[in-house]
Amino acid sequence: MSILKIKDLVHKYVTYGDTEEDKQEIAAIDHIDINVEKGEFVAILGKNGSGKSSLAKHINGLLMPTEGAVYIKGMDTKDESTLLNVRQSAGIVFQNPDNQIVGTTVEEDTAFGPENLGVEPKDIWTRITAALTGVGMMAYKEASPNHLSGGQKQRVAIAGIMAMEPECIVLDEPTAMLDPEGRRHVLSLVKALNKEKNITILMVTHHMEEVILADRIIVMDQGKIVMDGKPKEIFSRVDEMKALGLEVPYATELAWELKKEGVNLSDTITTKEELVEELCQFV
Amino acid sequence: MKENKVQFIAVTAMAVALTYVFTAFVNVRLPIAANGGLIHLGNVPLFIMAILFGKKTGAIAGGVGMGLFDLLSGWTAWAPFTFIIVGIMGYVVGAITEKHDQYGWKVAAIFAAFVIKIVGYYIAEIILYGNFVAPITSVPGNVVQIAVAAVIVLIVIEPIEIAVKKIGITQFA
Amino acid sequence: MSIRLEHVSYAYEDNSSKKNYALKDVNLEIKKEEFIAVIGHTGSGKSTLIQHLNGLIRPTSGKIYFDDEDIYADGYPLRELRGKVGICFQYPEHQLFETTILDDVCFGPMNFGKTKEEAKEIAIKCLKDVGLPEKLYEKSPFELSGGQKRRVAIAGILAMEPEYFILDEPTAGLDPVGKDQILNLLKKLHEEKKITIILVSHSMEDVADYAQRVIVMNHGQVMYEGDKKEVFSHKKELEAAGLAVPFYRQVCEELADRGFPIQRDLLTLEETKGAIIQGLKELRGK
Amino acid sequence: MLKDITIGQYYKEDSLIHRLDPRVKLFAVLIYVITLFMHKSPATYVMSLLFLVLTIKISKVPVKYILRGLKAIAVILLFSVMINMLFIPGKPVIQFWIISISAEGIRTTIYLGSRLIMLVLGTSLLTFTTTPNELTDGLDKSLGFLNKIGVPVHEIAMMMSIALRFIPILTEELEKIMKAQTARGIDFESGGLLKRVKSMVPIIVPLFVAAIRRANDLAMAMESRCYHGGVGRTKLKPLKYEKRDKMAYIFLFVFLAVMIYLSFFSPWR
Ligand SMILES: Nc1ncnc2c1ncn2[C@@H]1O[C@H](COP(=O)(O)OP(=O)(O)OP(=O)(O)O)[C@@H](O)[C@H]1O
Ligand SMILES: Nc1ncnc2c1ncn2[C@@H]1O[C@H](COP(=O)(O)OP(=O)(O)OP(=O)(O)O)[C@@H](O)[C@H]1O
Ligand SMILES: [Mg+2]
Ligand SMILES: [Mg+2]
Repeated sequence: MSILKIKDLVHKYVTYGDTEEDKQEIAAIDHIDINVEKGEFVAILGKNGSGKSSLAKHINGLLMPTEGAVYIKGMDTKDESTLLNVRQSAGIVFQNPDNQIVGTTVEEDTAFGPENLGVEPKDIWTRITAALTGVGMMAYKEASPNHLSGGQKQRVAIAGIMAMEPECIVLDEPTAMLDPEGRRHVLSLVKALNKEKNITILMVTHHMEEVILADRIIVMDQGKIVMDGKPKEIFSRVDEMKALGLEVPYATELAWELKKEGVNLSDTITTKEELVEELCQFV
Repeated sequence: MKENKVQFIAVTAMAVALTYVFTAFVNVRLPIAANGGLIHLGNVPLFIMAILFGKKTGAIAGGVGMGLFDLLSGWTAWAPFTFIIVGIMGYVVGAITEKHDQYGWKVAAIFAAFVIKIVGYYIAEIILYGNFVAPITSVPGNVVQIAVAAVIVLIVIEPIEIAVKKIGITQFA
Repeated sequence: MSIRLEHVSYAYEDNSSKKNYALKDVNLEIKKEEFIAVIGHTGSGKSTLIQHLNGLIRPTSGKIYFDDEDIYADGYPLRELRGKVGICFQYPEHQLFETTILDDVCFGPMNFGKTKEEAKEIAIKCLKDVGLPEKLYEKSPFELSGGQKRRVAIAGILAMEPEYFILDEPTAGLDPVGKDQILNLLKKLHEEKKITIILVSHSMEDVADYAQRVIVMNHGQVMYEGDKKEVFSHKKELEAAGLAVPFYRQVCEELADRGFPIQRDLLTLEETKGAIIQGLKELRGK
Repeated sequence: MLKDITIGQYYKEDSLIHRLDPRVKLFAVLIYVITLFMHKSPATYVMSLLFLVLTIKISKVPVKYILRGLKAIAVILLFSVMINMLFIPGKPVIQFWIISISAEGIRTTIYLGSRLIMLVLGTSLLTFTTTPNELTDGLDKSLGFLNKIGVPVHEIAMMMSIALRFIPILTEELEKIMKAQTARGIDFESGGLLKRVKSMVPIIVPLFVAAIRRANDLAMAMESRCYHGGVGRTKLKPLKYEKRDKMAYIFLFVFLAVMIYLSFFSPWR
């Protein structure tokens, strides 16, 4: 079943210079088509300014298409009457955990979404218990967010989305401001939500190691989709990735360098284990 | 527009927080007096946010921000007066600068706020202290406070306005 | 010529007035012209440590010497020290404030007594060093992209012409290209201008690529300190301290474990690549 | 650390007063202040004092904590006392040199002075026993009627609670910016007033720009979590009157009645 359908989407920002006439239009998204099935884990890559965040905001109805349309479960994001439904079905998590936590305690923040949806107080409690248990932050439910580490705060932000019981979560560089440990925690949580709760995930990131396990990778450049496929397939196109100003996982890079020197390795190496395995066949 | 309402709430909330922070924690030590030379800068965010975002934000930033400080810090009895007086100050600064862009009007707006503060607190303290003379003691403090805030605001307002314009956040329609 | 810490401890004051040591008995010497990396788990005290190096925070106990002079002796010119030891904090672009990029970079040197003209000259030089296109100099710093802002902020510290340049996670939040540009800039500053670099980083691979010496912090104490090859040989201990060894070293270890003829202590892509090819030749020879 | 700053002066304790609904406490403060300003006779003072002592006792907040609040107004209190004593005309009781103090002067001084003291102590008890969040909730609910005259009460309450969340964050950010600019050689501590004021520029500009950026992010996060104003919104912990709250209301009305009687009708007025 298709959960997200983007049809010929264009988004133009208007920017003003020092004078009113000095007006410029930037096409941040330039004729994009995407179809995402329920339960998929999609990673979105692309260098700075390629339009990833703009795309993410469209999925949540935070931006409105200049041209084309975005459908969540068949609902057009342009339709005012179903906008809350769209936002409930497709939650978004941003980069800076501090700027998306509204409540002064963890449980209050988790309750914010359900409160806005008009959920009865006793149902809110069951929802936040489920959400906080899900992200492993139940023990901190009465804590102030200011006393949490970055990774913990980001997990609270995810719990806030989970409490709205969405079917799809968009994460815009959720690990960019975290340290390695916080990053590991958030990533394993996102993977678990995808595998265990069958939540569709769209994750924007700059870290190639984080997306090896995605079902699918979409690469954006200058507002267009330039690659779309399985990680193994995308990462096998090392030259193209480099030309786009991106990297590939360490193992892929090493394998690629070795192949250039004439070592006979397969194209689809992405992890350390695969690399070691193949090299050891020569022993 | 609907979008703007949430943005208004967020920006104004941040203005309230800034006013609180500057009232509670940001002080300038005056080089003149050894003892009572410490003044808070709570008026700075109030003026800046009123100039940037208009009268409603100004009124709430001032009234709620400084009122909240009074309410929570043992000046509870002053809180309702602060809410009204500083609220009006923010409103007036915002209202004047919304209409007129020129620098001179900013000065005038802050001067108006200055008068409101002095007169307002004088009246409030007559009610609180029950006489006409004791409230005069707080006048010099208020004068210096606003004067210092005014100087700071008039220096920083231009770079902030430019920055805010460049990052693309402007007044709510 | 060095910065030396002797028995430095530091406790943040807590609401409960309980002493909370962020640094415990740290002894270190940072010599001129080194390229040092500081690594450690979150909250291990890295940021606290570097703020001691230019007198931004004063140790609860212990001494800090700059060129063998106690920086907390009476009359020591702390402000001058801050000109010699520049610190670039995390997300330095959040501190930009002037209306033009050039003015912002001039701010540091002018605080240290340079005239406007002198400051401008230095600023232009530094902006060139960080590779910012000249047509941007008169623009507002708020118009730039994240990576460009980061470079302006770095230029702002460089313009104080520091002898020691400390950077707290300078690549956080940048894309791969932006990250490489910043790290290569540091390398260039170190090699060409002989500036001592002290880099705080969470990326073991970057540390392995760029640094010479590594300081490992663990719960406020120096856990290891020395040549990077030596430090990264403590795989188990580092992992227990919430760190890791660089990817390439992991590959080498696993290959070696499985009988592939390769050294275990290689750290970078280049080294590893060469060694694997060498190893394959050996294997073919047999 | 700075992000640990306590906002306000809430004193954590488990007392009847702490557990009362914030609306009741706000109402109590209102009644208390009104009655303070009705004072005419010693009897009313004794009643107010009794009320104050009783609530302090029940609240379990240490008296020395509460008295600390007086320090702030000590100067003004002293000054006010002096002015009243010296300038209120009447039959002099004490007289030396050019100073004469009248009986009326002494009487008024005692009245006004004690009224100010009781005002400060009583109202600050509210913040000792109520967390900032409860206060926000209470104000939201009890000032709801202001909606009718166009005051956006719900929005203001939302802003207050967001502000409470961001005060520590902005404080920490302020500290960071100050450190970073210190590292670039700025000097806050010396020079004339203008120089000190100028040294605030590199602090204030980045702080405000950052705050406005945060506000933008926050607005987006709120919208994406379906925030659309107060209409149709439920609360995780809706304020609900308990039996103790009702008892407290009754008690307050009785107190008010007694005070009105003492002030206007009793033989000792
Ligand atoms: N509010 C805005 N107003 C004007 N232009 C904008 C705005 N937001 C983004 N843009 C422009 O649109 C383009 C795409 O931006 P977007 O933020 O979507 O990129 P991104 O891929 O998320 O980049 P990053 O990796 O830096 O997050 C950029 O050129 C950017 O400058
Ligand atoms: N301003 C402060 N007040 C109180 N405690 C602090 C403060 N800053 C840091 N700490 C504490 O001191 C310890 C060391 O913190 P520090 O910031 O130096 O660690 P770090 O290694 O830089 O961590 P990170 O990798 O997250 O940046 C931590 O336990 C931290 O909680
Ligand atoms: Mg983005
Ligand atoms: Mg740190």
